Formats: sequence, C-alpha cells, structure tokens
Amino acid sequence: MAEFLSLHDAVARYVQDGSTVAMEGFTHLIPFAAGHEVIRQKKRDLTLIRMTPDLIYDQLIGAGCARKVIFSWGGNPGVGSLHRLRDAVEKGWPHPVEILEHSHAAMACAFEAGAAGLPMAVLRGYIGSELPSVNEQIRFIECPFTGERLAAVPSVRPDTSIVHAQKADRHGNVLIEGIVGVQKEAVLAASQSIITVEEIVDELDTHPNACVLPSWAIDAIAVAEKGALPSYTHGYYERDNRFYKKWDEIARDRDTFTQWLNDHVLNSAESAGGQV
Amino acid sequence: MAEFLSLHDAVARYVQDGSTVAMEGFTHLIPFAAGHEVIRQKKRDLTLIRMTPDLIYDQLIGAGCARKVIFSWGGNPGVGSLHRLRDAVEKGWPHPVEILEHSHAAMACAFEAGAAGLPMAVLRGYIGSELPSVNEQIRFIECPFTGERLAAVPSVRPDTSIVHAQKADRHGNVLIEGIVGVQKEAVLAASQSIITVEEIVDELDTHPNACVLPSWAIDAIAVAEKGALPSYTHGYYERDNRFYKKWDEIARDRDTFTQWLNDHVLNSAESAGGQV
Amino acid sequence: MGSEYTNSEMMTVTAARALENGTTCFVGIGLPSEAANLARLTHAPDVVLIYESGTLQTKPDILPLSIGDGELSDSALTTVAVPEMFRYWLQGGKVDVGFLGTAQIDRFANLNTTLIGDYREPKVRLPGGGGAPEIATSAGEVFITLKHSKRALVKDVDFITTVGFGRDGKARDGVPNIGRGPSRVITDLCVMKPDAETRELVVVSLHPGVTREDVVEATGWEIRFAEQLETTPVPDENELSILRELKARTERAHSGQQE
Amino acid sequence: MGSEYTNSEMMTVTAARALENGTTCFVGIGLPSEAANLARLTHAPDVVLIYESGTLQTKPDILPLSIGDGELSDSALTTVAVPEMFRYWLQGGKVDVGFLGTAQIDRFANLNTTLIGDYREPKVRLPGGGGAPEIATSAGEVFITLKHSKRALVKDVDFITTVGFGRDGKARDGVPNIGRGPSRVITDLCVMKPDAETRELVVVSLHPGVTREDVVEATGWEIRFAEQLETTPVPDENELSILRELKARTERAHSGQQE
Repeated sequence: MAEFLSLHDAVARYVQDGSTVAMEGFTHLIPFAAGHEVIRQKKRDLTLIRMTPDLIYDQLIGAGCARKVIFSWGGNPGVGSLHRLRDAVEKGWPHPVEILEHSHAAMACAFEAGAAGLPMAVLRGYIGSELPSVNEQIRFIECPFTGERLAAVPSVRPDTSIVHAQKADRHGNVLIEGIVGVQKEAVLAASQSIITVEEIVDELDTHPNACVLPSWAIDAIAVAEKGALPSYTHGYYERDNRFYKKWDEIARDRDTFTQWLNDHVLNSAESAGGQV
Repeated sequence: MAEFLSLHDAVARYVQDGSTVAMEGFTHLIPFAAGHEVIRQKKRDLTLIRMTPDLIYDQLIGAGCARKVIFSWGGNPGVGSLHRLRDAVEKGWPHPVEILEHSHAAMACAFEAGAAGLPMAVLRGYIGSELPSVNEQIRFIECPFTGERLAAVPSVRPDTSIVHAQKADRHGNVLIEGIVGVQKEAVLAASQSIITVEEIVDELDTHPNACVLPSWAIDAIAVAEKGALPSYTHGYYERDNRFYKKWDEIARDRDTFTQWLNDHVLNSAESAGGQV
Repeated sequence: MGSEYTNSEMMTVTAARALENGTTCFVGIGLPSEAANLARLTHAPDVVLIYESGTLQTKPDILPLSIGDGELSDSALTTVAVPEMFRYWLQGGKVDVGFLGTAQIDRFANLNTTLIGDYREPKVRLPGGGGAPEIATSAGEVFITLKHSKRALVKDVDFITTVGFGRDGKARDGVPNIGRGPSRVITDLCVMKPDAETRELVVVSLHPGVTREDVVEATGWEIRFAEQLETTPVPDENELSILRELKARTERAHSGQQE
Repeated sequence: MGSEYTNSEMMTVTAARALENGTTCFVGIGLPSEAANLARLTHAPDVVLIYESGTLQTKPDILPLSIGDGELSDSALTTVAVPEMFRYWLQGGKVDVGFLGTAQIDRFANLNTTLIGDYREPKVRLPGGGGAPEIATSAGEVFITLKHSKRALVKDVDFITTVGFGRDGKARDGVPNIGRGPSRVITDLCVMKPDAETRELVVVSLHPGVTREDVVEATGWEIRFAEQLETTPVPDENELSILRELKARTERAHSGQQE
C-alpha cells in the first residue's frame, strides 16, 4: 500500500548507501526532484541503473553519489556528452565510477524480465557487437526448439526504483501517460519504489487500458510539482531544451558544476520543483 | 498496409486449408462473424490456436474445420463443457481432432514471444504439473546466471490471426479497448491478419497510450457489425450470457448442433452480425 | 443462533472469511469468485481482486459468468493485456493469494482439471489448466474451494494439472521462487489444511452439524482430523443477506435479455 | 541549375530521398531524424516513422532534440512502452529500414558509438550503443548518414558497437533472422554502398562538385569507387525550402523559453 510521504522522508527511508537504484523516465518524466533529494541527503556508493543516464545521473555522479552506473546510452540528448560521467569514468573525479553497458534492447528486456519476476531476459541481440566482450553479463543460450543462438542478460531487480508520474489519486494509485518508457517495469521490478507526482487528485479519470500503477504495488508517493524539470511531464509542462543545452557548459568544468550544485541543489531547500 | 475487404474476401484470401489460424479475444471481442465465415467457406484441416476455445472453436470443430487445437482452457465459461470439442476428442466426431494443451501463462507468453519475433518463450511455469508429460513442446532450460530451471515453450506464429476490434479509421488503424487479451500479440505474431471491426470512423479519437494496431501491421480489415456476438464489444454491446447457457443444450447433441449450424451459419448469408 | 443457511452458503462464507482485508487475490471463476466478492462486500472492502482476463483491482457489482465479463473491466482500476497479467502481476510476485476451484483434488492438494481416466483415452475430458498451474506456484499461498464428494476428493488425482504438494508431498521442497502452496481447502463440509510435516490435508474445522463420519464418507482417502478439531463459525445475518443479494443480482443479470 | 545549398543540405536531401514512401523506418536522433522527416514532408508522406521512445508513426512538426520529446508522442498514432517497442516492433520484424547516425564507421560499415581508444583506457568516451546494435540486425536494411571525415570513416573501428558486416565482411553470413544490414551510407560528399561480394563500402555516387580526391582525402581507408560512378542529383527548390523551414521552426522552438 502506497504511503504518502514528503520527498525527504521517502528518500531517507528507501534509498540507502550502497543501494542499487533505478531512476527511470525515457527522456520524459525524469525524476529530477527526487535525484536532487538523493544528492542533498549525500547518499553514497549507489549502483545507478538507467537506460539513458541523462543529466540526472550526470548530476548524481558529479555529486559523488555513484559507485557504478549500468546504462545503455550515456549522452546529453541532442547536445553531446555527459561531462560528469566522462570525468568520472576517464579521470576518476570526484572518484572512480565503474560502468556496465548494454544496448537499449537488452536493458528494456532486462527491465521487462525484472517486472516479470524472471532471473534473465532473452532477446535476439548483440549479434556481431563487441559489447559482449566488455560486459560479462551478456551471455548466449540456445533455443531448445530451433537451436538459434539468443542473447541472455540478467534481469534488472533494483533495491529501489524512483519514477515521476502525472498524478496519484487519494488511494495512491498512479497514472503515467505519454512516453511511458520502462517506468512501470522499473517499479514492478524493484523491491521498493518511490513515485513522485505532479499532483494528487480525487479521480484519475482515465481510460480503460491506461498505464496505472496500483497503490499496492508502490511503497511511497511524494508530491513534487514540476518534479521532472528540465525534462517534462506530458499534460503539465514542456521539456526545457534550453537547460539541456546550457548543461553542456555547466557540466564541462568541475568548478562551474560544483558551483551549480551548491547553488541549485545542496543549498536549496527541498523544493516542490526540480531545481534547474 | 491494411486493405478494406468484405469478410468473405478476407477469409477467402487469408485462410487456406491446412493453415494455422489463431482467432483470439479473451472472452471479450471473440471474432464469431469471422469464424462463421470460415465455416461457410468449408475450410478444412486447420490448426486452431486459442487460449480459450470457447464457443467459436466448438462451432468450428463441430463443423469439421479443425485438424488440431492448441489451447489452455477449453470450456464454456461459467457453464460447462464444450461438447463439440469433447465429442471430437473423445469420439472422433465429425472426425478426430488432435489437441495440444498448455497453461494460460505459457500460451500468453508464447503469443508474446511470437509478437516479439522470438522462437520461444521462457517462463517460471509448469512446476510440478504433469502437463509436460503430455505435451512434448514444453521443455526446460537453465538460467545461465542463476542456474534456475525455467520452462520454455515454442512461440506462437500463426499463418493467420483473426481478431475483432471496436473500430478502424479510414487509414486502417485499429483501436482495441477494454479486455485486450492477447489480440495485439496474435496479430503481430502472425504472417497475415484479418481484423473485423464494428465500424469505420474518421478519427479513432483516443488516448496517447491506447492499444492501436497501425494499418501497416494488418493485412485485411472487414466490417462486421456485432461481429463478436454472443461475446461482446466493450462500448457497443454486452455479452449474451443467455446464449452461452443455451449453447450447452445445442452443442450437447450432434443433430441439434447440425441443425443449428445449418440454420444459423451455413444457410445464412454472410451477415454483418455474428449469427447466434 | 444465526439464521438458516445452506451448505453452499456455509462454504462460501467460510471461504470469504479466509480472505483478509488488504490481500491481493488472483481469483478463479465460479466458487472462488463468489467467495472473494463476498469478502470484498463484507469484512474486506480493500481486498484487491485480480482476474486472469487482465482486470486489476476489479469490483464487479454482479458475479461474472466468464472470466472476462465486461463488468470486470468496467469496474477495474485498469485492464492490462493477458501476457502482462501473467508475467508482471502473477509471475512478478504481486499476488498474495491464489483462489482456485477444481474438479478433483487429492490428499496432497494436487488439482486435476484436465481429465478423468487416462490422458489418451479420457473417460471425461475437463477444460484443462487455464491459469491454475502458475497461480498455484507464483501466488504467495493458495486457497481452494470445492464441494465435498468422493468423486472430487480422491486419494490420487488422475492427472496433476496444478501442483499442490506433488505425489509425495515434497514437490515444493527446495524449489526456488515458489509460493507456499495450498494453505487451506474449504468445502461445504469442513476446512482442511496441509499437515506441517507430511503436507497431507487434515480436517481442522467441521461446519456446524457436520460429523466426522459425514466427511469420511465423502472423502476418497482415509482422511485425518486435527487433534484440536474446531467448529466453523456460522455465517452471520449480514454475510448471508449480502451473499443472497449478490446472487440474486447476478441471476437477474445473466438470465435477462442482453440489449 | 538548382539553388545554392550547403554540403549538409545535400547530405540531408540525399538521405531523405533514400527513404521510399510507405516505408516503415526506425529513426535515430540527429541527422537520420532530420532526413526522415524531410522525406515525410516531401516525397514520402506515408513513410512511417518510429522512434525508440515508443512513439509509433509519429509526425513531429519540429525536429525533436531528444529521442523522447513531447512532440513525438503528441503527434504519434500511439505510444507504447519501450520494452514493447524493442520486442514487438523492432525484434518482431515490423521495421523496413533502420536509419542510423554514428561517430565512427569502418570499411565494413561497422559502427562505433562507444569510445575512441581502448575500452579500459578510453581517449574519448562516447554515449554507447542505445538502440543501434539491434536496429542494425532486426531492421530489414540499414541506412547510415554522417559527415565525411578521416576521423569518422576509419579502416577499422576502435570498437564494434553495432555490426555492419563485421571485421571480415562476413558477420551476417549464415546467421538466421538477421536483416540485410547497411545498404547505403550517405555523407556530405558521396553515397557509398557495400560491394556485393566483399561487403566493403564503395562510393557509388559523388555529390555535385565533389571530386574523387576529396573523398579519398576524407576517408581513413583506401576507398574504392564504383565503375559506374554517378553524380548525386541536386536538391530541388521544394526540398530546400521545406528543409530550411523545418530547421528554422526547430531552432525557434528549441531556443525559445519553455513555458
């Protein structure tokens, strides 16, 4: 049964040092407010899972929260590199970060398999790619019916998944709409989950096959208005593409980044909105 | 690209003697009108796949269209047996029918795997069940990461899938709503597909994550008003539970059944509605 | 005290009471569905009912005839595709209780819904497995409800469609990622639970007015009785009236002409 | 004749023209997205564009900055979950053409978007695979577009993120259920196609004003030219004006303050 908590309390309770955490949202609905709260609470040694690390993990990595990142595409979409990720991987700043990389197809299937309670995902993947030579978690099995060689990857089963959504009703049922990514899978695959929402409403008022996560499949719900900025929330506000471009400058330099982090996250009270 | 055809022409073109055909619809949206057209066209030696054979396959089997039935629950829901299925399996009338049976979980996963282009589905299934002793298509594989023993079944890849849906737009995009069952999977898993719809509209006028099958993933669309009766179409008409109960009497006896088939299917012109 | 009631009503009310408020229950059609909805309409308003047709957290006003009646979808929180239902919600470990009916059950709570007789030469062909084989292994625990008869409660089922504890009571031992299995069987005569050691079903409670002999007579193996044999509490007025209204509503709806 | 145009515009228009009307195209972000949308707005109104964010048959009015901009979902026929996108639509064989960009490509059309240098000691860390590794094998065929430079077109990529024809040109031979692979590479200088035998990329068409020497100079291996070397047709007025409007609309939208 979902409990309504403040974002502070939700993160304090469900994100521990050393945890494996997936903050998902495929470009859309990225839980920035929650990520910033994780930074403020100075969580350490996290294994961070996300298909597209995006700015949210760049910030967490730069802030020193991450020990390992599992991902499939680590860039600033349409802009360029994630400089904090690169600085950590290439130069070990603020400390070395281990990476484990997949393709999108494999990670999507691994989330699906995690939600499905399976230990592994099977896909027709990685044919001819050299990714299996640098990721020992990519293996191959043989189809017992056709003999075809298929890829297998371990399912994603985070300790905690954090996603952002449009709204929850008063019972704690949550609606996700638009680009739904792997958010449902992330929540169902995790041992614990936090969902931040734009608002709490009396009725979700939606259609028969909407992507609704029932209250009993969620641990905590926290209201975080504009909690996905600079990404966006379908039906609420648009993506701040300008900030994504601006991030390139901010993140390129350690000092500029540190200053930004101090000003906009660390010395900023928990805010309803994702501070950008 | 979907082509708009009459139901007669769609069945004539896409259902051949000896084909493997899946007519899906999980209680809801069962394509009875299409099934009756298959009977009228006297298709023979079909391998019929369906999770719940329901009355539609009872009728096809009784009419002599089937050579083999692959299913996971073969009853008249809430009423009792499928007498025509039993008569064929137990007494070989009108001719012997081979059966291959699964659990729902395995068949649902097999449809999913078929849609996903995979040769097999993997699930945590059949533990302790004796179904694997009578279905050699149920095998077991070992997870390369955990060593866990998991069930594997071949994916479902029908020659032709037939489903019923609420509506199509003029481009041939189709909306399915309510209990969506494995219809999307059935269509995507098949080499060819026919979708019958209640109506053709200018705009599907639906929500961002609706279950819409794009025109380019469908071969033929045929209008069949009330084409799911005696099952139902969410938003259009309800399930005729009385007919489901009445079917028990009709199907129990070969002569009564034959008479019904003559009156309501064989000697009935192709009709917009599913004749019941 | 207590009003008059039938054996069937006793069974349904007892089965309903087994379901705790807040439980997530994967519901089989027929008797389990009747009991689960009675629970929801009485002591367990927050019980979450899931049907294999994909309907999550449904609150039907009338009992569905089929597992996929429109009523289930109309009153559901949301409806998902059937593969998702079996993969994410059942296999994914979100179900506390699987509530099943059966044609045959044996002393180790194995269920047979496939056939009577030999597989290749069946005496009676039954509908088959449906959702049960994986409900029984993926749900946290399993409740079973059926009418008591020597034909239905047999020493060894003709075919294990759905495992209880296997032919020897040990089928779940050491198996990873498997639920506890059948934890109670509710019939119109009594309540049975598996013995903690042998997993053989033992009568733990007799319904009022039922004797040990009645149960022995209606059971296909030498049924044992718990040392602390209890008497099942009788249905109360409220339960009975709600159950009767539910069945009357259902009857009207299913026999009425559909528009 | 024809108006003035830049090398970039030549590349985009040529890439757009490669996409036939009615084709189902899985679109990579950046150059492929620009080309695919230009195709849709000119000769191929019924081209079906799919982005890995789950947006099926989308018709963005402005070019998305990210693979999951709201514009893509707002203008899509429907939006599905990302696992479904990769499983049903890509792996399920519904995609005719995968349209990819890349950081590095080699003579066998293998793509590297992982890193420059050694994997454990990268000189430059690139974003990684994303959707490309499986787009390249599950789509019917693959188009690639990138700017021509010696840094980008190398004899052997540092890392095969995404297979073209492998290190020896034979990676697809005898592999079941695999697409035809890269069938054309469009740069700002020329169009290349794999040799039917060796699978090595060969220049089949030079853009107007580009010489063989220009291409040799900008290519990291001894590039070969087809016997029947063609001159790429120039962009027409309509294509150029639509492309420029598209880019201007996009620029305004992306630099404008979001509400």
